[in-house]
Order: sequence, then C-alpha cells, then structure tokens
Amino acid sequence: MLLTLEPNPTQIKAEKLYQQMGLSDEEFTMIETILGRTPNYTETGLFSVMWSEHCSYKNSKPVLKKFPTTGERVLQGPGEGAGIVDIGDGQAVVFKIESHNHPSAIEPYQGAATGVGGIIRDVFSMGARPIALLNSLRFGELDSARVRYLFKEVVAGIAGYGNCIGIPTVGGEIQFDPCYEGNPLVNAMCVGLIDHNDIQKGQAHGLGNTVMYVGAKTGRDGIHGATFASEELTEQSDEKRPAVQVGDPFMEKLLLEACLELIQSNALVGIQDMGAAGLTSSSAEMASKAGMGIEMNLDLVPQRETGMTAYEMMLSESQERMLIVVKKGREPEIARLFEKYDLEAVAIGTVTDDKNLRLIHNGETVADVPVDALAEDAPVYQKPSQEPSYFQEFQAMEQEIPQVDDLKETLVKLLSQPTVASKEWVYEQYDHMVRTNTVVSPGSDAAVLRIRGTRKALAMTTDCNSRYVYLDPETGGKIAVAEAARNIICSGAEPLAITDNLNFGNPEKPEVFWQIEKAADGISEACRVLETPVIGGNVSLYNETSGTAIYPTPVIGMVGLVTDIDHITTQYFKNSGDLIYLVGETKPEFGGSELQKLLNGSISGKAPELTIELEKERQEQVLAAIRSGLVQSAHDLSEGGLAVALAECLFSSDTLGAEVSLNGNPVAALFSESQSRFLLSVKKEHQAEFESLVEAAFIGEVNDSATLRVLTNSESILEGSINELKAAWKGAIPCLLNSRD
Amino acid sequence: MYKVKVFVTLRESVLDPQGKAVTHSLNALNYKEVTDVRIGKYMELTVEKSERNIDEVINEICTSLLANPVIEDYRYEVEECVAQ
Amino acid sequence: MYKVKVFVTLRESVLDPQGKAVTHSLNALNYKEVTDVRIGKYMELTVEKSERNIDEVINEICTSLLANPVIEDYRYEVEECVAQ
Amino acid sequence: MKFAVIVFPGSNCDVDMFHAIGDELGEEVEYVWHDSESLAEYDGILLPGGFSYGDYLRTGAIARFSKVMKEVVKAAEAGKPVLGVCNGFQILLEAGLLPGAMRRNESLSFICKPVELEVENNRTIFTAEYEQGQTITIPVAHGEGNYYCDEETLAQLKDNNQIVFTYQENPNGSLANIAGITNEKGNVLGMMPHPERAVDELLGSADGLKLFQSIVKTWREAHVVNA
Ligand SMILES: Nc1ncnc2c1ncn2[C@@H]1O[C@H](COP(=O)(O)OP(=O)(O)O)[C@@H](O)[C@H]1O
Ligand SMILES: [Mg+2]
Repeated sequence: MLLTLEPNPTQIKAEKLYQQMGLSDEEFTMIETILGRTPNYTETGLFSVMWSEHCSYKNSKPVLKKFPTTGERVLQGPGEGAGIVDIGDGQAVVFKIESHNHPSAIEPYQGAATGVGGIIRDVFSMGARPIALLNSLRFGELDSARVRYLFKEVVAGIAGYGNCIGIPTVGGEIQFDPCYEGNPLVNAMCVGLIDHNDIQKGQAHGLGNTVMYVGAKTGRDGIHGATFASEELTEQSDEKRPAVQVGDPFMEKLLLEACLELIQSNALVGIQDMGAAGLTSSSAEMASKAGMGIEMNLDLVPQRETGMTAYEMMLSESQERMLIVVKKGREPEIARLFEKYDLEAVAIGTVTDDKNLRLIHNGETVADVPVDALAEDAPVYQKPSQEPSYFQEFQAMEQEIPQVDDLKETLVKLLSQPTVASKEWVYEQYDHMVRTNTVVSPGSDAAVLRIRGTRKALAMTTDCNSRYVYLDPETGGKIAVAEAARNIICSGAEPLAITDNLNFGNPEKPEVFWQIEKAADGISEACRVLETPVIGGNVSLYNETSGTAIYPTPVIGMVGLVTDIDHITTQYFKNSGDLIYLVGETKPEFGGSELQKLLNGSISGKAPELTIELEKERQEQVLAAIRSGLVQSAHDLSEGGLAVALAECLFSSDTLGAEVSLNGNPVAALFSESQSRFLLSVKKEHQAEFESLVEAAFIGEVNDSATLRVLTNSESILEGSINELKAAWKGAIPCLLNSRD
Repeated sequence: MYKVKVFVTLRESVLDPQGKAVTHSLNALNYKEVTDVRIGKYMELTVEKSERNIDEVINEICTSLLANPVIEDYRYEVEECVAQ
Repeated sequence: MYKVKVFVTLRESVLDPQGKAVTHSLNALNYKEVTDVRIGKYMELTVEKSERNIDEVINEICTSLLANPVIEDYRYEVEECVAQ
Repeated sequence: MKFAVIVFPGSNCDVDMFHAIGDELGEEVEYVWHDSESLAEYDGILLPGGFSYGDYLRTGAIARFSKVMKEVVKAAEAGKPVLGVCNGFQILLEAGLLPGAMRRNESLSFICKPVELEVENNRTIFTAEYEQGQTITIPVAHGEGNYYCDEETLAQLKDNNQIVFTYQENPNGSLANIAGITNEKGNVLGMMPHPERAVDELLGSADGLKLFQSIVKTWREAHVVNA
C-alpha cells in the first residue's frame, strides 16, 4: 500500500500549496486568523471547497441580493436544497435548476447524467416527490464532429439517468452557437410535489442527535469538483480526471424511495444531499444553519476504496449519498427502513453545541474548524465592473430591415436552423410520460403535468435567448423571464416563480462582471413586475475556453399553476375555420434574431425592446381569455418571429393550413423578433367575446389546405406546403447528425 | 489482415454500478465466493493492412472513440491472420 | 483466489447494431481499414477458493446470469493468484 | 378480480399500472414486493416497466432471480393471466416464460413516443375486446425493445398465433415487427408498448384500457359465471 504523506501546515504555508486548491493569499491569511493557527492539509481542503465560487457564491452574492425572493406563495426561498411555492390545498411545488457544464465538457454522458442525479437529490432532500425534469442546453455548431459527439452524449446521459430513475423529462431548450463550442452548457431542472407538512430542512438540530450517512459508498471520485467548476476550462482540464463521476441512477431510485419513506418518520431531524463538496458542505451547512456543531468519525464512513485519507473522504463528490440527522436512539429503526431498499444507513457522528466541525480519523482529530467560517462567513467580493466597448457600439446601430429575396426559402432555412428546428430527435430519447401525468408533452410552449386527485396542473419551462443577453444584458435578462412567463401563459397557467441558472464567463474580468450585474438587474425587474419571485438557482461562472467567454446565459426555469385542467392549452391550431389573432405590435427588430444570424453568420445591434408592464398586461389578457374558454391554441412568438410561429402551430396535423394577411414591410412582419407577442386561434362563435377581452389583431383563418399562405395587400407573398415546411423543420437535426458520421 | 481485441475497462477509482449490481446478485444467488465483478467492454475489430502502423492506428482509435480516457482505460491484443 | 476474465459476445448470427455503428463512425473518421467491429462485454471476477471446482462455478454463473444463451456466447480465462 | 403489481427494485411504471387498474379499470390491485413468497391470493399478475436492478448487465437479467419470480412461474403454470410490460416483458424473456431475447434498439437510442399497433390476434384473454386487425395507439418507452428469436421459434410463434401485437412502423428493429407475444398456452403476454399509459384521453389515448378489460371479462366468464 502506497502511503502518501500529506504536507504539514508549515509546508502548506511556505510553499503556498493552498493556491493549487484555489485559495488566494488573503483567503489563507483569513483562515489563519479564524483558526488562530495555520490549518493542516485536511482543513485547508475544507476551506478551499467551501470557499469556492460554486459553494460560497463569493463573487455572485452581491448580485444575487438584487433578486426579489419573497411573495405570498413562497414557502421557501433561496438557501435550502430547492425553493418551495404554495399551490393551495396544502400542496406545494418544489423546484430548482443546476448546472453541470464543466464535467459535461470532458465526459458528456456521465457529466450530464450526474447533473440530473444531483438536481433530483436537491428536490427530494426537501421531502418532495420529484415529478418532472427539464433541461437547458447550449452547444457549438453541429458541423463540428466534437460538438456532435458532445450533443449526442449529453442527450443520452440526461436520458440515461432520468429514464432509469423514472422521472419524466418533459421539456427544455437548446441553442447552438459557436461561442459554446469548447464550453457547452448543461443545466438540469427538477420539479417536485409536496404536502406542506412534509417539508424538510437541512438542519442539524438537537445536541447529541445522530448524524447518519446513507447511500452509495465514498470513493475518490470528483475530488475538487466544486473547485473545478469554479475555474476556466483549459488544455489541462482533461487531466483533472477524477473530477468526473459515474452516476448510478438505480442507486438513486432506491435512495429516493427510501428517503420519501423516511420523511414520514418523526425520528428524522434534518436531511441534506451531498452535492458539490460532498460530506464537507452537507455537514458544515446543516450544522451552521442550526447553530450547532458536528463531530464525525471518518473511520465509520462507508468507503468504496481502501486507504482513503480524511482529505479525500471529505472532498469526495461520489454521487447518490445523503446525510441525515436523526433523534438519538432511533438509529436502528432508521437502519431497518433503509435495509428494505438494500441500502445501508450508518451512524458516523453526533450533533454538538460548540459550532465546530470536528473530524476524527484513525483515532486522531484531523480537523476542527468553526462551521460558520466554512458556510456563512465565506468571503464575499465586490468585483470591479466595466461596460464592454461592444455595448455602446451595438446600441448606436440603427434597426435595419435585412434584405430578403425569397420569403418562402428564407422560412424554410429558418425552420432548418438547429436552434429553431424540431427537437424531437432529443425528446424522443427522454421518457416524458412515465408516472402518467404528462398532459402536454415536449413540443408545445411549456410542458403540463396534471396533479392526480385534483383539477390542478403544473406548467413548466426553461428559457433564455442568450443572443439578446449578449447584445444587451439588462434587456436580455428581462426578456428571458418574460419569455418563460409567456410560455407558461400560453399553456393556460399562471406564472408562480422562477429558478435561475446564471451561466457566465470569468467574473474576474470587469466586462463579464458587468454582464452579470446587468442581467441580474433585468431579471429582477421582470420578476418584480411579473410577480414571479426567484426561489432558488445556481451560478456557473468561468465558462470560457482559451480566454473567450460564452454569451452570458442566465437560464430561467419557471413553473406555473393551471387552476383547472380544462384551461390546458397547446400551441397547435385545432380546427379549420378558427380565427387567427396576433397580440402585440411588430417593430423592425432584428438584433440577435435568427434571421440576422442566418444572413450574416453573426449577431449585432440592439436587442428587441421590452416594456415589462405592457408584457404583464398582455399576459393577463391572454390568460383571462384562455380561462374563459375562448382560446383554441396559444403560442408565443420567439426565434424566427411570426412566420416560424405560424408554421409551428400547423405541425401537429397533416391537413390543416392557414391563410393570413399582414401589413407593413413583409420581412419585418414575418421575421422580426419583437417581444410581448402571442399567436392565438379562436372559434368563430367566440369572436365578439374574445375581441372584447383581448387587444388583438385579426390576421387570418385556419383552413384545411395543408398550406401556409401569407398575403400583403391581397397579394400572396409566401406560400408553402405544410409537408415541405415540416420536413425541413423535423429533418434538420437528424440530418446534421447523420449525414456526417 | 488483423484481428484486434480491445478491452475497455472503467478506471480503478471509478464507480462501476453494473459490476456492483452483478456482484450483489451473485452473492444473493449464493455464489458467496465471488467478491468482486468489474464490467467493461470487449470489442473485436477486423482491420485490413494499410501503410500505417497497426499499433498507432489502434491507439488512435481507442483514445478518440472506443474509450474516454477521463474514466476508462483500455488495452488491446493484435493477432495477424490471413484473410479468408 | 482467482481472477476470472469472462468474455460475452453476441452470437455470430445475431446482428450487432452497436458494432455496426462503431464501424460506420470509424470509417467516417477515415479509418477505412477497419472493416468490422463486434462489441461484447468483458468482465473481471474476483473469486475466492471454495470446495467447488472453479470451472463448474464459472460455467454456472455464465449460463445463468452473465450471458443469455439465446443470443450470446461466452468464454473465460481463469488465473490463480495469491491474495494480497 | 384482484391484481398484483410486482415491484422490483428499480421498477418505475408500477405506480402507473396500479392507477390504471385501480382508478381507470376499477378493479382491486395491490403492490407486491419482489421478495414476496406467495401470489396465491391474486387472480392476475402484472410485471410493470422500469429499470429493475438498473437493467445493469442485461435488461431483466437480475430481476428474474427475485424470489417472487418462482411464484410468477407457478401462477403462469396454473393458467393465471400474467402480463409483462416493457421491463416486465424483458424479465419474462429472461425467465424463459416467453421465448426469444431483447437486443438494443437499432437506433441505439431510447425511444419514447406513441406508436400504432395492429392487433394480430384478438382471440386471447388479453385482446378479446379488440377487433381482429384493429389499429390502436399505445406509447413505447424503451432502449432495448428489439425482439429477437431464431427462425424455428418465429415459425412456432406464427403457427400458434402467439404474435399478438405488431408495430405498423417498426420503431426499434424488432424481428417481424413484433411488439407483443404470448406463451403457447396464451396466458402469459409480454409486450414492449405500455397499455397502462393509454388509459385516459387526457394523456392522449385510452386504447390500452381494452386490454385490461379483456383480462377482466375473460376471467369473469371463467370464474364468476360458472361459480
Ligand atoms: N433539451 C430539451 N429537452 C426536452 N424538450 C425540449 C428540449 N429542447 C426543446 N424541447 C422542447 O421543444 C419545444 C420547443 O422548444 P423551444 O423552441 O425552445 O420553444 P420556445 O421557443 O417556445 O421556448 C418545447 O416543448 C421544449 O420543451
Ligand atoms: Mg414558446
């Protein structure tokens, strides 16, 4: 057996070994002050992971403070495993989003799979039954073999984990852009359902209570994963190998069922999953939140490998593990409960009242540090911020209407852009029906799941058009929230709250930090006006390769409440003869649009404008009309504008067609990406009532021509058979994937 | 022509959920003598002779496609044989 | 103690879609010399000595669990080694 | 009629099966844990979908050694209706209650979508309520549904009318478009599509309900009427 000698405190300080763990000189000095001595190797490790951006939010905290986090329905805001929102009848919805970008860049299948596994644990650690998964993905362009590999494997990994554990993956979004080539984004969201009285907290209360470890054994995997997530990807990233773990969805299924049985037991005091920084963060945070301490004997930790050091055990990110605190004396019944699921629950420590995390290994105290210093008192930095020069350049640009010769050809091309094209190839790999509650499957604006035994349903979506955010972070941030809300509204639901995933570049660059601040301002404003508080989220910084940052990508995950399943609405036109209405004005806005990208290969100019109060007013009108039973279909306008939206409304049938008449410049009318617009269809007999409720322009009718026809001044300017449009839209992604390898 | 046998295994320190499940099941079936199972991939490649050195080709293929060095190791055996 | 290596392969007559896909991508990556790939499983078992004959045990395990005789063949190699 | 839904570690369509029987069909149903030692009190045995034991090694390979499988074999021998859906089908194959084996889907990807099936044989206890040749829509959700058997077995399946459902458009490469088969006696059915997911129009189709109704009807005819 090889014995690795750990450096002693003197060496750590003299040789600045802490720097390799991601701690700065000042931070190391702070630690010395806190402890009143130089930390040993294990202790340095504890601080390094807990003070990493991933765990401490040390760079993003000042920004996150801006978010509105409270509301009448909010039962749990940011701070616990996941946020919770009341949905009436003693029920609540629990949800959170989380990134696994860096692991997915080097081992896409397992990186994505364990990302899904992690977010599920966050939700069931609150005591909730996970009912749905969503994701938000960003890749480079599909003409690169590496990107195709990443794309296929990430999708397979998400499917592999979600399908096996039996939680339906019901929605998501994918954008392709060169800026993500070396640094794909993989964000996973989980939604759960809970009864108010089952809500759990990750807190280690009660002096003398027992700390138990449940789930998979600890191995050397993922050591320093949290630190890894807080660094830029470099050529050497491949060598940080142990930072990627292999997921075991089967183990997690057992753990999930066992934990949901456990929360019914009054022996349970607190429960938290072991996510980033594993045993360290779960124990320190549970103790800190309860104002207590924890002492653990690491010899008792179930281990998969031999000869693990305290440092390795504490920093391991082995998956599918939970830490629980149970009432003293009740350990045997807890162990029996887990045994039924073939799992071991092992007592490894006790709750103390000295507010310290004390670790014993081989009979010696190997670490003794204040829990608050690890958890709450991590340093916070106000990073310098500076407006990048590109911003004023873009702002100064005039809105120009691009030159388009063939409108139909352009529509066909837009429909075949992978960002716009059908994502069927992706979501057919996800079991989106298991648990038989999925009323609206992937493909429409938001997914909708019924709540068994009630008339209620939940709508959910993830959204972010990062091109707008890049051009104008504040407006782009607002749009991301507004678009998510629009998707929720179109499904017949009332937006409840959001979770956000702030994917940005290196915050130490003032221009990147400026993007973070501005985007957060935009998100905050939109959330305030739309009354959708931020109940949780995740920050993923350092998304850069070779010094180039990704587009700022603050992904919004939103959940809405359908008060009666009769209100559930999809985007698809239903009947020939229905009237088509457009809500909202169309301005010539092409900055960051799909058309601009298609024609120029790059984006520039101003992002589309958004007046959030106006957005709110329209959303309320549309929802009111839906709830009054006046709306056959509702779709929001996003990438590709009205033309793409019209086509999408027709793709669920082989026979329906539409004829619409538009005013003004045809290119703007068809392809502009002006915000706050909806496309609705209404039965003829509801015309008067609908028009009295909603300010909308009548633009045409659904017919059974299986053709999309657009007229201006009674002249046909675009005519395409649904078959042809659908083939372009459906075939684009499979075709890009298959033709080349 | 070559017959190449490639063995791809998970790195020692990486969790092997399949192997764990099989070990567990064998023990439950009363094969208590089986204390560990690790499961990997076994591939048989038929490769024509080309100008390139066979080891070079196989190593390239293994690192680029057949195994992901982040979590897997590989080894291989080359056997030269006459085409039928 | 024994280290047993078990190779499970699809029967010749059964189409191997995974092998076909890998052959295809290797060819697309310009490894035209690779004409065929078959993909199977490679398992390493650690088995303690017991009263029972090791071959008997392994054959039993293989036919009952590790391979499905309807579509798969198996072979194995036993290596005796001293426990550490 | 009283149904058992067998729960293996890793089963995940057990809840759906339970609701389909209890809520939509309105018959008595209970979960039965994989280590149960008797199925005597149940009239129909349902093996749900999911990933028993993670589907590690091969789908269904480990689950078929569960204690309860001895009882499932007994129930099958006693002529009770035994239905295996998806992973349940895979387990029945591994256990030898049905002939053949499953391979990975030809696309090598998991596939989840509604598919159209043709009822090839409506003279079974599982399909009596369908028309012969009827087209029904039922979702599939699997990574390994690519059915295989040798030619001799296929000929037998055909001769005995054991092929009960076929795909109208083959989603996985399955031999002879096979979506579901019975044993020789006709009381054990394995199928990849999920009838328990097609019992409510709200979720897209209720075509699966007739399958369960067939089981109940034939059972009533044999037990209640004669009694
Ligand atoms: N990664 C994904 N996973 C699951 N479903 C997806 C994914 N990407 C897109 N979808 C589904 O495809 C549909 C269209 O997505 P998108 O074009 O992003 O819609 P929108 O612009 O209305 O937000 C949605 O139903 C969405 O849930
Ligand atoms: Mg939409």
